[in-house]
Amino acid sequence: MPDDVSLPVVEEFQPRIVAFFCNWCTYTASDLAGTSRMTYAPNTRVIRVMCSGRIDPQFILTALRRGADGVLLGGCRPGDCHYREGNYKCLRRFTLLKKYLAQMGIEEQRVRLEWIAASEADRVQKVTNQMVDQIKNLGPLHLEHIPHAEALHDAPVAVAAGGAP
Amino acid sequence: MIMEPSAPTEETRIGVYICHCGANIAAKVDVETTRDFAATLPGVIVARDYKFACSDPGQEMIQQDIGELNLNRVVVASCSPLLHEKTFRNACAAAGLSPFCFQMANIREHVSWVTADPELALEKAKSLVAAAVRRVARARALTPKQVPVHPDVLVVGGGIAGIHAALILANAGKKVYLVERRPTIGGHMAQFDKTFPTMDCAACILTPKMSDVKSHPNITMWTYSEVEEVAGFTGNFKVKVRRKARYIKEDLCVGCNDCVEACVLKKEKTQVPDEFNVGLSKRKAIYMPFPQATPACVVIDPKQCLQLMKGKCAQACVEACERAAIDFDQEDEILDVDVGAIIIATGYQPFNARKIPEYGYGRFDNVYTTLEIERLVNASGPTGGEIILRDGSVPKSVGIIHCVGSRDRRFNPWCSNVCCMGALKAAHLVKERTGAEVFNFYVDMRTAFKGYEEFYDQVLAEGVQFIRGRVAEVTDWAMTPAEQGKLVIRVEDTLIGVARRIPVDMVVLAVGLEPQPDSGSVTRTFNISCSPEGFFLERHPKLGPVSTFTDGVFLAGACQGPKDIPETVAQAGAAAAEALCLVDRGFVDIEPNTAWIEEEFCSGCKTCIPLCPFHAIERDEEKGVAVINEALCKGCGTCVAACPSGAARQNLFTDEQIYEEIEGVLSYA
Amino acid sequence: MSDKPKAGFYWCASCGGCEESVVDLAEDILDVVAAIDFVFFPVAMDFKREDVEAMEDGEMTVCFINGALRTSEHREMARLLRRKSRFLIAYGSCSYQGGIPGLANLYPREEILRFVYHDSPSTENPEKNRPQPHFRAPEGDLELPSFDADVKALDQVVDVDYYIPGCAPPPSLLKAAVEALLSGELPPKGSVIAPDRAMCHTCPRIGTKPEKPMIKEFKRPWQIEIDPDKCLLAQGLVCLGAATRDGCGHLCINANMPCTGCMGPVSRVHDHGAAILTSLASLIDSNDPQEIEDALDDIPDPAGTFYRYGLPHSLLYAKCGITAGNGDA
Amino acid sequence: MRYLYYPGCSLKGTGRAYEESLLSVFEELRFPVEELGDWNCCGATAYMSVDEMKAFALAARNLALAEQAVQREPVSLIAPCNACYLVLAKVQRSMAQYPHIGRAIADALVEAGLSYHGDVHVRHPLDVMINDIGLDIIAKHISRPLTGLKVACYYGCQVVRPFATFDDQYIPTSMDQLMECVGATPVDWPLKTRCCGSSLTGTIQEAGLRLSYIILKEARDRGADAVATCCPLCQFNLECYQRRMRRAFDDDIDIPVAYFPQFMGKAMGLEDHRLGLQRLFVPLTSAPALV
Repeated sequence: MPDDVSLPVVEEFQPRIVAFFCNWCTYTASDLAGTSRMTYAPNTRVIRVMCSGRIDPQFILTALRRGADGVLLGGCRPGDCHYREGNYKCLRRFTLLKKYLAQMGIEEQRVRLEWIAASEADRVQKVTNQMVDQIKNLGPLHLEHIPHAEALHDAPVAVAAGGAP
Repeated sequence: MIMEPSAPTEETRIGVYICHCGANIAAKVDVETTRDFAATLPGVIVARDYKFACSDPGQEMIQQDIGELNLNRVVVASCSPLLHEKTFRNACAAAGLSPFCFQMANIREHVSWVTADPELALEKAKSLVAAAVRRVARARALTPKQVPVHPDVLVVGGGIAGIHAALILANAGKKVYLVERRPTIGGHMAQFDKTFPTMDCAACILTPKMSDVKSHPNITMWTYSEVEEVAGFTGNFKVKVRRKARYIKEDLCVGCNDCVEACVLKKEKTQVPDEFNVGLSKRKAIYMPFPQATPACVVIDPKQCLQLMKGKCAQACVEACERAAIDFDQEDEILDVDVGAIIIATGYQPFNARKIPEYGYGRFDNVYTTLEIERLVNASGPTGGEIILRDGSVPKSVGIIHCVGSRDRRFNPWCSNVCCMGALKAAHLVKERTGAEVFNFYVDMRTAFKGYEEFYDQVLAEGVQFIRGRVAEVTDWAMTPAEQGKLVIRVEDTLIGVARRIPVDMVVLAVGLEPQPDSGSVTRTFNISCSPEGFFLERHPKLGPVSTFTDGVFLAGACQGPKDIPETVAQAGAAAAEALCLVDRGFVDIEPNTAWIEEEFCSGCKTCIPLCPFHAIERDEEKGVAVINEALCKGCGTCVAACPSGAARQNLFTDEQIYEEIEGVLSYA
Repeated sequence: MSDKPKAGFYWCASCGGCEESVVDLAEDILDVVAAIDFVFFPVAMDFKREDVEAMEDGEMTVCFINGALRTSEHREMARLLRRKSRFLIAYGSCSYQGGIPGLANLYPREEILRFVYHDSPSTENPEKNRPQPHFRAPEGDLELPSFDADVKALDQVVDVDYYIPGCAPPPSLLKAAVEALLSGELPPKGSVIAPDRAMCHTCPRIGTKPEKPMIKEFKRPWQIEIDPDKCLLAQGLVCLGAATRDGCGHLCINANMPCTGCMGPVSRVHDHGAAILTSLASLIDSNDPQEIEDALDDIPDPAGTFYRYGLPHSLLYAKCGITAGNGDA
Repeated sequence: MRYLYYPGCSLKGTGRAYEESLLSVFEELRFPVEELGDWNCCGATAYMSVDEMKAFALAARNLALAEQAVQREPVSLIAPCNACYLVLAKVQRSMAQYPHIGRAIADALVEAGLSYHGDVHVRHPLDVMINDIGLDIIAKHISRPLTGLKVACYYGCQVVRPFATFDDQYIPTSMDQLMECVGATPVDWPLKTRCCGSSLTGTIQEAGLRLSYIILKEARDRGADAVATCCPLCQFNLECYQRRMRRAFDDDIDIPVAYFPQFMGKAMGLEDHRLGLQRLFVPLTSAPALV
């Protein structure tokens, strides 16, 4: 074997995280993180909703299906919701969704709900970095591929039932 | 099924503008590449980058394109929508494009300012732009809801901030409700004797304003009252105010104080510390907070009054009152008022020096706070204006300690802004009144602003000594006979680099400013935010210093952060102006992000009805479907997220728009 | 051979209930038979695959396929029938969304086979034999269909024209479909042949659903004496009527049983289970994290409860990693 | 809750009287404490300044032993010596607060076939007396109250700094409460937690001596008949150098300095030898009230 074999350069896995932040607290907090020039991991993509109560579980599942490695939900602290109780409704849905995701073999670190008040820029930084680290450790999310009619036309016949050695 | 990226319809013509924001964005994000990338996105007719998109030429550029290239959608990738969305929406509107066919991508706060690696910053910026482009393609023209604004204004807090704001508004012809928790307006300023740097007497400049408030036809002053509840929204707040029972018919009392004289609690041990004199004197159960109290109306302390506590008392006060103003049966009353704007001016509380035991406050008789000194110096104060020790003797040496509770990680990290000048004022007054030797122990002297440094020079010239170093402790442990019976200040003099022991007769602690203890519940009542330490959060540290994140609610004075009087008054003026321009305009545009029901899809399952925090949803029993009352809807979208039929929809945040955004941030490349 | 339109009716991973539903047409079935010729109907008539292969492409006007797809045979037949018929209709929950068999997407194939052929209590298989796709017997080679790594809905294998939901589909919908085909008044391709509203809308009990249907705790049908007139959700039962397509004729409700969602979601919903999940969870009558957890303890199996009839058609499709190590697509 | 007792080296040497009196008092109070088996030196503050991690590991071994000794049921490890108390408490905290330290020490312990899960509660006897036994119980055992005895309670620096776990950092009162409880009169003075000079007395003596003197002088000037301590090194510094102080500062300083349990034991009527009183250089009895 020659000595000059150079190993292929492996690019570090950069998780893709979709974040749904409520307009009044968490989105404001992440703006504040900006004005305070707090550097943090560049992996989140924030989608602004007026209230964490607007976050439909279908958004989360869609994000995961469309390639997100994680989803971060951010809302006002309990009792501080701009719309009184939207964050609690988010909590109710999230609590049930977590159970389902666990059943589907999706690690809990991938989908998180955090209460971050408008002033808590440092929490935006902390939570984001922490989540990115955790997901880097988990690696990319591999959902089972959804077969498409066309794609399947001349698909190879499956390995036989008894075929497993 | 998965929502497939829907190709923008034929007529979608999008213009994308990438802002450099000077170097704020351009220095981190490769704006040219971002622009070229944007140009490749479906539906994009033109993509440009520009130094300052928000500048006039920037806006004109966009408007010109809208006209010439007949764009029907616009995306600006710059700062946070919370900062400039309005700006660009207006620009679009001016060019005849619906302001709601505009979308912003936040590539400054969320990208350039928070990302280290330019490569990754570029990726992030691109994905956000792609998302905005996809989203805007689904945007629809909407007509903003305009609602009338109630012309009256509520001012909460009767300190100098509240007083000043109330007077400005009242002079502008607006009706103002001024609500103060204590029995009199005036706040902390009323407790001061002199005001730095000009040393004019606080009362002389404040009391006229106080009586103006009292007599102003446009001002309804409610002291000894608190805001219980605030409902509604900008322009149309519904406020509940609790007027605590003061057991005095305010309209009858003339403040003659005969009742106070008469009160049976004559023995000092039956009396309680006088709030106004910060406990340096005692008061009776019925009392006048201070001579110039406004309203000049006594109040009865229910926790001290025998009649109110035990139900039996000679009621000498009732005897004494010729106008029969005393009413033991008085009860709290709740008043409802409608206002268009609210100014919060709830002030601060001084740091509790007991939290620093090594400074001996509360342990050693002759350790005072700066506020106590103000009362001692004051002619109407407990000592008739004399600075004397508890034993009545005049101090020969006084040590004034700066930064007590401020710039100290154990307590408050912030600089309280006023204490340096406050301590200088104290030094000057002590020197002037007692001729004592005065030492100031400071960490840094902070005497910015007009006339302050000059005042510092003056105090230096008066022979006050300044020792740089944070005091370690105040002790009564004497090492030498000279120290016997004195308070010894142990400090490292950082300028000569030695630890010193300085014996003095009196120690004055320049205590810092803290948020009011109940600022947390205030934020909930008014639906505003506060920083972790409890100061109320302004909308923007530079561009929105008196606005909050709740439209129609403004901030004035130290409740937003430590301030001295000049700064407080300036900010109160600003808050008044902001409130004025809201109520004067007469109407507000309500963001048309309300929810609505697509009837033919609604099954009338009632899921949404209990979820609405504003009771905006009802069921039309005829059609068997839900109906949303647009006027009540605040656009949180909770019902939309809960609807199992996809029949509830939210303007500006439709499922489609959000799915496009998800699609955009994930599969942009 | 008559010139009546030709029709086929085939089953994949199916329980036979769908065939039953055809019989449920009762006397209407005569009109159907009068109007169309069944040229392929393994359950009822003795046609063979060769007969189908012998047909011209598109010779059959319509073919109804029920059952989910899990084997090579299912996929081959689906493709064959797709070729031979002008309209292909996914008939019943399984072929529409994967159905109950679709819940097998929660387990790796190996685990399923091991249980079925070795570990299940009723199995006696000391040699640990398993069916082989190819088997050389003295009489000659035998071929068996292979067993895929996952369960698919029909439209995940071949292009589907229409869907008829239900487990089993109510005869009324079948009748409607046939009539539409005969009359030529066809809905847009890809339509689900059923009302596009949720079942609550016509539910006989909607009147008894409280104005604010908040839920303190969930119940299982066996836990309570079910009031035959009262809204089932209001009784704490997990009734999916609010999130499930109408058209079933309230068979379960009338039998005093909660809706389990066999008709699938309405057209605006991308993930049936999520729609159920969000509507149910939102109604939990508490803001306290622990209380919410507790209330949800009564739903031990969200996947099985919310995706009972449609896991393969959901956004997540299957449990992560079940096909790992399988060559299957 | 089980109570293990960690003597540390001093209480087996110069501080023997502390051990004798403390154990006797516990016994008198029917408060069972067992000595931790196979304990080792805590490393004191000296080792920590040389190699913190090793010092931590050394001390952590004792925590691990304690946990092991009680099979992880709740346990308090009583460390009467202020230095031991501080070191053990510090290790406890550092392991919990800084994962990397926790891991490093865990690895070190494994080498010794031990493991630690952070279940041990490090306690100072003052804390135990006040919060676990309680003044009312103690009061019941007082047969000869020290009426008229003025005591200056000297806590030393380490018991409340940097961690004020059971008492106020600047004005601790637990020992004062105990002295009051046994009938003595604690004097109010400001040097309760001022440094006694610690090991300086052994290195730069004039410096150490001065610091100790300041404390004794102030105690005397405030009218104290005796000084009560809760730390063997403080006691040693304050008591054993009084002759030199007299010379160095030309002051007839002469004041008994005893361990707080010695005062308690006296008030309980225990025999002097059970309290190690014979070991004091300045006999307690020189205090008038105790004659």
